[in-house]
Amino acid sequence: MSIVFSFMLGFFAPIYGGIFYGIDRVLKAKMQRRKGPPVLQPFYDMLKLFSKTKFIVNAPHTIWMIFYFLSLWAVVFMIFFGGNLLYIIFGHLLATVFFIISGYSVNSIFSQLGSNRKLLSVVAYEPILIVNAICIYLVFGTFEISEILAAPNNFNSLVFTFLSLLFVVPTVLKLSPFDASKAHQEIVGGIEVEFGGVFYELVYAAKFLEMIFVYSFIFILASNDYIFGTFLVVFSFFAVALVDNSTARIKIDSLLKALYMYGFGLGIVSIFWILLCCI
Amino acid sequence: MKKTITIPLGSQHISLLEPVRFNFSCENEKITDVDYNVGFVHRGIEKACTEKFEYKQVGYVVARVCGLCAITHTMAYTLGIEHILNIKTNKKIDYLRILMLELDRIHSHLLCLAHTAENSGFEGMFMKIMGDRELVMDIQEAISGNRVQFDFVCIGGVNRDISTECEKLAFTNLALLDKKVDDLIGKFTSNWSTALKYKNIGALSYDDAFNFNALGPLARAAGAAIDVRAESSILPYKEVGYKMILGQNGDIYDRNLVRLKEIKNSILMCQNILSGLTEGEILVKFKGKPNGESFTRLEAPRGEIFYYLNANGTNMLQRVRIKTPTFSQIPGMVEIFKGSDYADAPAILASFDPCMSCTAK
Amino acid sequence: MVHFLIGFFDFVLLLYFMKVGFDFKNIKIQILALIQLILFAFAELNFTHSGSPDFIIDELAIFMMIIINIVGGAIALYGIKYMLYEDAPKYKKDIFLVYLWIFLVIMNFAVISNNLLYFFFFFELTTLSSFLLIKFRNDDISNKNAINALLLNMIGGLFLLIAVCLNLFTNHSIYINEIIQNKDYISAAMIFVVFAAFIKGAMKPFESWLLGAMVAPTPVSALLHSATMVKIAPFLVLKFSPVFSYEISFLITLLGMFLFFIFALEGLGKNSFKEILAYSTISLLSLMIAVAAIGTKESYEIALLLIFFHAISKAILFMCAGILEKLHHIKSIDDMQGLMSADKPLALLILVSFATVALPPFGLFFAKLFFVEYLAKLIQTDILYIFIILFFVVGSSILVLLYFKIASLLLSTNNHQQTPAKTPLSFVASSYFLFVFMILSIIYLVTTKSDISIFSIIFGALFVSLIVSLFVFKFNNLQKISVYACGENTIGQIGQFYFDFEKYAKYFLYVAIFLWLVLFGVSL
Amino acid sequence: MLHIKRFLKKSPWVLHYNTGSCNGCDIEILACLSPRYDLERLGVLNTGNPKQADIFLVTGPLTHRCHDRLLQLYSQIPDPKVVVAVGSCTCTGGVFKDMYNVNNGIDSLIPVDVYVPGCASSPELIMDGIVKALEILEGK
Repeated sequence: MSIVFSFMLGFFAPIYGGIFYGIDRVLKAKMQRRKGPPVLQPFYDMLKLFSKTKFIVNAPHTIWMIFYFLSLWAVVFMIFFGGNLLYIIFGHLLATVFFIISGYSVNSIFSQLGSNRKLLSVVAYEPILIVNAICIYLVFGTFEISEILAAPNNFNSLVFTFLSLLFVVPTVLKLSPFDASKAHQEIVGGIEVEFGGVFYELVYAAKFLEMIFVYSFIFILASNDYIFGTFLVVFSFFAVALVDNSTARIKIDSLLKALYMYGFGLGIVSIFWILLCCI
Repeated sequence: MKKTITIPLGSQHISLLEPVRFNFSCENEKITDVDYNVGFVHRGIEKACTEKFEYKQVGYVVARVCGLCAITHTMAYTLGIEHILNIKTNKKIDYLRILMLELDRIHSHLLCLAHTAENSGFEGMFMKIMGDRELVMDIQEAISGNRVQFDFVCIGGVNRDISTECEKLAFTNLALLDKKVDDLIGKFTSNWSTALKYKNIGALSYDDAFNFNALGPLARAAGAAIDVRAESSILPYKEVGYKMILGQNGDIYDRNLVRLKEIKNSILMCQNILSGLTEGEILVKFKGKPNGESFTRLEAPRGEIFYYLNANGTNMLQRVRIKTPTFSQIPGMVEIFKGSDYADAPAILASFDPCMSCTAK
Repeated sequence: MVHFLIGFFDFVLLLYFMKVGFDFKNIKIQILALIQLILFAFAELNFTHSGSPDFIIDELAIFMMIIINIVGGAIALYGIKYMLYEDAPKYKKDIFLVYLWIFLVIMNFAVISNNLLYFFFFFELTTLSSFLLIKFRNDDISNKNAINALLLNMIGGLFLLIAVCLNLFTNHSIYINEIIQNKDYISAAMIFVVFAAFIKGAMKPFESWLLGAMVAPTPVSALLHSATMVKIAPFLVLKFSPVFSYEISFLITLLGMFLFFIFALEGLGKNSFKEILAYSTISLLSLMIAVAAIGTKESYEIALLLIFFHAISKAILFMCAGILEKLHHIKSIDDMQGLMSADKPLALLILVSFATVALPPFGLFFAKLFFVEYLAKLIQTDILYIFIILFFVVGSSILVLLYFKIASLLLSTNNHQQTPAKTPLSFVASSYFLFVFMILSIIYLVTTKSDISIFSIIFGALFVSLIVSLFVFKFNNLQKISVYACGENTIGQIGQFYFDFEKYAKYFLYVAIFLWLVLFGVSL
Repeated sequence: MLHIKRFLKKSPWVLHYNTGSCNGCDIEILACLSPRYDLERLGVLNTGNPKQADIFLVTGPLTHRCHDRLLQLYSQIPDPKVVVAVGSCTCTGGVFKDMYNVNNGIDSLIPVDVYVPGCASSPELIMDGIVKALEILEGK
């Protein structure tokens, strides 16, 4: 991939991330036997938010959030420039911490509860991501995405990694059943609650970037077989949407338990699988 | 470092349909104390019933106490005033009234289930139930002309007769709904995440059900056989196939199942009524002004509804007293909230099917 | 001559410990001092000079000296300002400062000693100075904790002495440079040295002395936790790690990693700011020991990075804790609410220091990052390291949780509206100095490792612009509206989650003791 | 230059508040979200959060206690915003008119843009009202 192409991919990430999100919404509506919004609905929402009055609760709250968006975007750039997987994970962690701090910096109970829950869910999914990155390293011998994408396909060894990542996807994207940190019906969106107007826009666009972040993890599992990678992403996209539609939200402690038992457990199984069966 | 957090729920909150304010004192997210305020919807209906409206109008006013059990309110009032006026209604009127009551119960229960699902973060289920609910709404609209506030019952009878097309529509829709409810029962019992969210959550024990005056599906889910339909013979429920449904644990899961099974029972009753309807008058003529007092009990979707009427021979009533089921359920609700997680609170609240406009009037 | 002096002073020191035991009527200390006296006499009698020098200034020693003198020096300077706020007579304050400097000198000598007997002497001297410093306030709790520290550290001293005697008894050298060149070195003797290191490093079940040390004035904690004392533990393990057998190295790593996880978990349940910092210190110390014990070239570098950046970060954090205590009268984290509005620079400093312990693009983070990369390499050849990975990744996440749980309190402006206060520059000057020092070291690190440069430039730039914008942008032109509180005007109590791991502490202890015993058994 | 205001119409987010209604209209609003009516195809989301809302759906005759809350919520919605009064009692007080605890409709307190009649308003009416509100929103 040329540098320009990577740059374009990264720069327009919020755009096609939005299409991704729009498809997600339509898909969900179809599963609920509804017509659903147009595919371009996320852009309508974003453009609408531009024309709303700008208001804030306090300045730091907004600044932390802006930097959350910027760091997340930087992480997405790093993905497209074929950066190191571990740096990407930790960069994402940094971005998430900015977001959490933003939630804490405002005097609102729902925002604070959202931050608390988000922090716990980070504790739940961060180890899984790292363990899976190690699995990827064990198979391809490198953390560099550009090198992984050039390596021959070895998906057989990464089956359990894939399954384990399937637990991470809904947690990062705050989808049911692992959406306790957003929990619209309990804490009114958690950290998002205090943003409005153009600033909510960034939170909204960050959702698209988060989607790109997690799905790119799944994509690289297929290494140089891009078609298979796309298939994996589409498959997990459907699977996650299906699960999202057919489960209730579980509590944050059940989330921790479930992620550690199944997600983390599968990560460990994956390491054993790779080391004992595949090498 | 036990630190108390207070989390407000209401008066405006996405998980609430009506303004009601709970203030949970929590440790972590474990609720230790609840402060509640239910009086946001107080409009002064009881007062208006004796000062603003004549007794013939009151039936339509009390329907606006609550949109969900509107027909039950009108029904209870009408039965009371008919008792004072000494009006005897015929079988057909009774049957039609039961039909509407049960249809109302079906849609109210379905709404409650949908709301519980929505509040526990189960959007797919919410949409599914709301979609199925439209089947009942169609029947109601076809029979009464309105979807929610039907004003179907009037003093001395009912306002509309049921046409053959309506009957046909009702039969097909009810049969379809019956299948869908079976499907829902399967979904509610076999889903992993709903089991986490509903089983042993918000449980009201058999003893507590009595201690806290639980009524309706709430009590029946706890195993307490409390149902006005079984106790009172003011409407011929036994003839149309009424069956008491009881649960065991009194948790959200049981409440959902009791509601679902009651829907099945109600569907059965409606089908029985529709197939056994006879020709006849739908309105009994009556004369005179009410003088005297009456007590009426009736089973609303949420439990027993109670009307006390006092008339003194004029067009205006002297006293209308309404006691609604949610009112007596609040202490039990508060008790259940204590010790459960805040994350469960919206679901518990929805599973109680509270009706604040009933409570505050 | 030097040897005679050191031997003489060592006797005096042990006799002084004996006297302390008598003063405080602590029979355990008396017994320990007595045993040490006997063993020391035995060692002195059997000791013969070999050709090796008594003091060697090698790379590791220079590295340690840089930390001790720069970080320790900054803390000692900070101590001058701190003591102005302390409620004590003038002469005591002066003595305190002198203790601090002496402590640093002792540490300098300890890291360059090559003779284990000399090392034992300086080891005991650090014990003494920490004892005196903890005892400084002279109230009941200080005395109690000081005695506890003395007792536990003397057990460490005893272990060290046993190691020396074992060496002498089997006619082995007690010169460190000879030991680490000798591959058939008996591991039982070495394991005692390691145990001594563990006790100095406050490993479970001996963590109570370090936790108790926070009753002393804060510069003491800062010194103990960052530059001196506890750093002896990873230092010793680093020194000896080249001769560890595979089993021992793995077991120490496992123990360290397990404790890393456990201490992070236990810290979550604590309430006092200094206590939380203390838990995070011993947690990270366990990590350092674990990394150091692997004993390869990579792990050596990672351990050095950990030691270096941890010392700076912890020093800054403890100095901030001291300022909080003296200026804002805050000890418990619950009182920290609203600090952001009361004293923005200080709150931001604390926040950024937390970031330096856990987040990119700061030094400790890079150490952890390299460690993950290294573990991924290790696990290919040895599947047992999977346990290390598990504890490490979970423990790191929990540490992030721990830090940002506190950060939440800094930011929320709820119940305690604090009166705005401005920290005098002279009070935070040392912190700023260390901070600049750390930034410079990170820049140096980044320039030597090209593969992390882009990454750290991006995130460094983000960080800098974030801090700048927090100070610059006020958004005064935008409309401000109240927070969403369900349509009500009142806002309830706000707080964070708390965690209670007290009930599991027992089991953690059992596992830790079990691992110690296994370690001991394997070494035999 | 893109006419950004055009998109106000495409993505109306709804905040619903009940100021003392009988629930009839509220459950019809819920029904609007259900598969048969599916308001989301117009881009409607029920946000439940005033800060992200464009359309304020109010039901109920405005009891005295809901007074302050209504104002508070209204003030938290960023401009441009549209208020839709759903149901007869919200428009005028309806059957509750002149009861002692009632303020006879929300237009006594906040400006109302669209009045949706009916007791209870049917979902079709509510959707009509929202579509009407969208046109007003575009013009604001």
